[in-house]
Amino acid sequence: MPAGAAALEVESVSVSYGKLVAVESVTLSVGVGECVAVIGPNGHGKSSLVTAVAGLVRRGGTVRAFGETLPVGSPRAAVRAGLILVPERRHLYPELTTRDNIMLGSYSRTRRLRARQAWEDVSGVIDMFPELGRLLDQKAGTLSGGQQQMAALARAMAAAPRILLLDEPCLGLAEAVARRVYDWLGAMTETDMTILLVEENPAHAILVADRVVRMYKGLVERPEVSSA
Amino acid sequence: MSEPAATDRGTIESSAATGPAGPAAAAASPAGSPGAAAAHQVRRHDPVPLAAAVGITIIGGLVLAAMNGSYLGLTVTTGVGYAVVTTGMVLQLGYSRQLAFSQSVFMGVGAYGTGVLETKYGFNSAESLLAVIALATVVSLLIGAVVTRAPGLALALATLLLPLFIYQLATYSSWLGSFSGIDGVLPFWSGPSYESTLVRSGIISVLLLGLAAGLVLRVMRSGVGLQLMAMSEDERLGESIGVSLRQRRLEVFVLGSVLAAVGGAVLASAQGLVTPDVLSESAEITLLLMVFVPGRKSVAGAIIGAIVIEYLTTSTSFISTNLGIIEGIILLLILLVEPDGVAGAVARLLGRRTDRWAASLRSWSAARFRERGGRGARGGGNGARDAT
Amino acid sequence: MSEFLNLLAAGLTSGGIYGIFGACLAVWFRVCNVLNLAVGDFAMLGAIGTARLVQTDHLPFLAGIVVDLAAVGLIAWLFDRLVLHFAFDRGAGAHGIVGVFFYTFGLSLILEGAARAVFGTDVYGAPAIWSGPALAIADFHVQRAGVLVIALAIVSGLVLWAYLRFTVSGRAASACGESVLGSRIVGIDSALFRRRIFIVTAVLAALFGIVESPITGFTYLSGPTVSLIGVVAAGFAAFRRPGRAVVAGLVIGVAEAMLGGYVSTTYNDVLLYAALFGIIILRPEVLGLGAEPA
Amino acid sequence: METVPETPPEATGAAGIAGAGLTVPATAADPVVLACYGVTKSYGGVLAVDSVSLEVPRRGLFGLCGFNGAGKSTLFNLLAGSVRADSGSVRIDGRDATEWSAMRRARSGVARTWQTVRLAHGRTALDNVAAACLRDPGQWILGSLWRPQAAPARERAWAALESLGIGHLGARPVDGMTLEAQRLTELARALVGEPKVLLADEPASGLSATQRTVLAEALTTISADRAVVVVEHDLDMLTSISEHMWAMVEGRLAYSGDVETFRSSPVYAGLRGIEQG
Repeated sequence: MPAGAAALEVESVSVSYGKLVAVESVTLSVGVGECVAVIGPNGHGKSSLVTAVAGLVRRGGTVRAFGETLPVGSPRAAVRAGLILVPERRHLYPELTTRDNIMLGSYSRTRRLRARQAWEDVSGVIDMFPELGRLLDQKAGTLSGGQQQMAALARAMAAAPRILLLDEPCLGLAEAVARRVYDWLGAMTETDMTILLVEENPAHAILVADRVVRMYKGLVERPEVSSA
Repeated sequence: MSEPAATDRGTIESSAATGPAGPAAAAASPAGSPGAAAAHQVRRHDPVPLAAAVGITIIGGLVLAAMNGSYLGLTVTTGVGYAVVTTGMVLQLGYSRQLAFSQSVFMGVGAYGTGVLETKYGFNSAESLLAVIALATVVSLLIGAVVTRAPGLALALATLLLPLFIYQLATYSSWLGSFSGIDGVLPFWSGPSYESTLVRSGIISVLLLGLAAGLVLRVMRSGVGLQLMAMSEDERLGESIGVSLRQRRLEVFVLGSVLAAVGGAVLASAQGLVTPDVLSESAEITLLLMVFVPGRKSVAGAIIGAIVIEYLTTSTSFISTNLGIIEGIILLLILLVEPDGVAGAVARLLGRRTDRWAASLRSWSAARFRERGGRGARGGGNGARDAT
Repeated sequence: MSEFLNLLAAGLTSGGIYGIFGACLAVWFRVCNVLNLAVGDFAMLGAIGTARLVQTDHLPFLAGIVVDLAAVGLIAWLFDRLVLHFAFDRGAGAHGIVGVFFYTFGLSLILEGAARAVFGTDVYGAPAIWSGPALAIADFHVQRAGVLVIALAIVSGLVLWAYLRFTVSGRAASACGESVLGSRIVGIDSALFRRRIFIVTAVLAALFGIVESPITGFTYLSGPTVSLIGVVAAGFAAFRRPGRAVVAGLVIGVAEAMLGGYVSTTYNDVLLYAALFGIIILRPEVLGLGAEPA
Repeated sequence: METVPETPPEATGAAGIAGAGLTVPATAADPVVLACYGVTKSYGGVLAVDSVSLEVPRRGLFGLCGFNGAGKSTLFNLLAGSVRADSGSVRIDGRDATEWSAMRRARSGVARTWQTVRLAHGRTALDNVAAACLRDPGQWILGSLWRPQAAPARERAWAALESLGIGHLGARPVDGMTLEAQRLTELARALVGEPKVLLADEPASGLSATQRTVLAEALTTISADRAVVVVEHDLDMLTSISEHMWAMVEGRLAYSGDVETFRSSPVYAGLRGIEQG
């Protein structure tokens, strides 16, 4: 689908850990409602790129969401701009219930409310992930990998994002579960949700991405248009 | 975790692609240093522990002889007493990460044990030392059998409570001389004059320290040390590779406690008296600083740290009055700047040099790889069988 | 009967003390998995500081309290900025079980040293907030300060419990302790929670020191003992449940008083430590000590 | 495909738990080395593993697949002993190992790897592997004074690393290594003790396609003289290397048999999500 105005603009962003340069002045832009997949082998800076875009690691360069420049090292600003990361390995709160995990996705909106009100505010996202319905009062730590991934996505949706950053959403998921995640992603791409997807497996990425870029040794290789 | 990949990707992928061609990759790769690995295996006898033991005894003995019974000599001997304790703590807290706060308690067992046995039952210093070691072993086995069942944080808290009531018991009990403690503890080895006694006892103390250091180093560098390394990182991992957590935890606890008791005995005989102070929280605090400031994994650091800190706390009145603030600030600085302590910083500086040394071994070892690496690829275990 | 009632009163008073410090430790541990071993020293600063301001500097009592609490809050803020910030936001320094104990432990050393240098070594007691003779109901006597102690303990325990139980912010605070990254990606500022709650508990502890000091009196060395009492109470409450910590504290206090009254006065707190020791060893999972904090 | 009784062959009269599992026919030539009979484990009311019975012959490569939460990892934990079963029995070499600790099971030849990398940071790959191959793992700590086993252990460790083609990384701290190198190091650590059975939990997760093929080769060679049970979501890889497949669905063993039949089984279709499209 043709990209309208750029929703997410990444300009010469670079990340380095000590001497090691993980991301080397990467520039790419994602149009509103577009889904761009970043592929490439592990350890070539894909994850560093998205975590930097989400403001979790210190970075060089600028990141703009809907034209608004995001300050470096402030995940809160990114969240307020509607930019939500679903990190690799999920990072749920194992000792809290699934309900609380999902509910806290809406923190930036509901921080002042009482827990019950906040839940009523976001409970709608459950419709997207019916299998979570019966697990709401279970501790997130006791969920299986697939269920946790669903919970992580639900938490992200509870934040009412306008830009989704997905880091390896299918890592360690059974194929059919992965397929469900991708069906869901596909549905997302039909909406005006802007998606930046990090995926190690090109075959998966092709399914949903409008555009695929490849990162190698911290650099983005020239974008090639995918068959999708 | 995946980021550092960039550094040695070339190496690993070359080797992975060409499976068994480890040697080629090894010889080719600038970073991979099989030399060091091979060197490890060639050296079947590890000289370091013995060397350390002998070195400490000789140097320490000479230093004390040079001080010839001065007040400084007494301070150093006291420091040596603490050093024996901290050496044990390096194994227990530093290397095995068994965060137990019970050393001051066992220091007390050693000190009070010596005092009671010598003043009330007429033991001589040698007998009382052996008796104290036996006593500490039994007590630490009893306590350890209970506390080492608890996971990390629980163990720390349980042992955090120990000093409290032991201190109370000691101060309440008139048999242990309540607050004034026990006077008239014998020196290890008395001589004609006060000075000579101090020097001779000092030499015995240094000998004990040497033994302690040698023992700890030997254990840390042994196969058991490797097991301790694995379980201190991750206990689930430890048991999955056949480490008996219960056994190792208890052993480490007992070893640390017994060394603490020996240290206590050294203190008692150096000062000639025992006071409840050895049991107080502040004693435990000082011990922890003696270990954490120089670097909690370094035996040498712990020894030097113990002696230096003991010297500082006793020598200058400024430090001894403002001890709290100074200790606190140093502790925080160490924790923030260099968690591995001074030794960690030094090691990092020396690290580069050892790399160069390893590189010089590479070519030689690469040859060694070729003559035996070839069969490696056939079947996981076979290679291992050939190796032995 | 009267003896029993008076023991009960004394027990509830000391129990309130245990409980509140336990609650302070517990709520902060829940947020950042660090034990605040300096909590007792904040109480000490509260008591001694106020006493000095009122008695030697002749400030009005209320002003003295305000100034003192402000100072304590400032110290807490400084410590967070200068130490915790680097350790937990910049990822510098020691972590794991070492971090659990030693940062606040260092702070405690510094505060004691400073207190000794500034206030000397004598015993202080802040003036009583609610002065007057002990309240007597029939032959049941309880000091007014004691009543304040118990009331303050129960109230603050309830407030902390409700905060964690019912508010989004409270859940967010718990989330920080569960997963720092996980909380940051939804816009929860874990550092802010850590700092706020550290300061709040520090001030609360100081206030409690002021209220309590007329009963016991404080020296510059009172801190560690108080902190350990807090650790004990928090220990009975899995280190994460402030409400439970207060309840546990009250129970311990009463049990201790009864032991002291009917069994032996010398070893009653030995018995208390022994009780926690037993629980820690026999049922660590009950205390949520199954695994080390991340 | 024959059913295995819920109770060990010789344990007669024990009440069989409902729902028989399925397994490989163990011949006299290949006696069973590791087996579980009707093991059940539930977490907070959720039945993670539901009376599963299976027998692992002495050599060969066996695939275990299933949805997330089907109970594969829990089953591994039950077999390796890091989790106790609520009911059922585990047997190692025909001996009843139900009550054995993870340590004892490891020492009697059950090795495992985890989904996530578990290595001692700051230490070399060599030391990480060597820790797992002391000739006398239960040595008394002071025994190491006159018999420190480090040197021979490092010899074996180094050979094991060699055999997986990463001997040249032996002297390297594990922290700086690629995920692949770390996984291979863990594999070496699991193998260096000459285990009878290797339980590999998603050994290829996070690896690229080429790296997976390398790992697959390694696993195949390993399974030449021992039993290897692999949990893996990459069904193509798994079916290509395994000679026998187990599939778990909602805590139960839903399929057990050879690979061809598996490819045509409904379970396979379900895992592939074919019915979804």
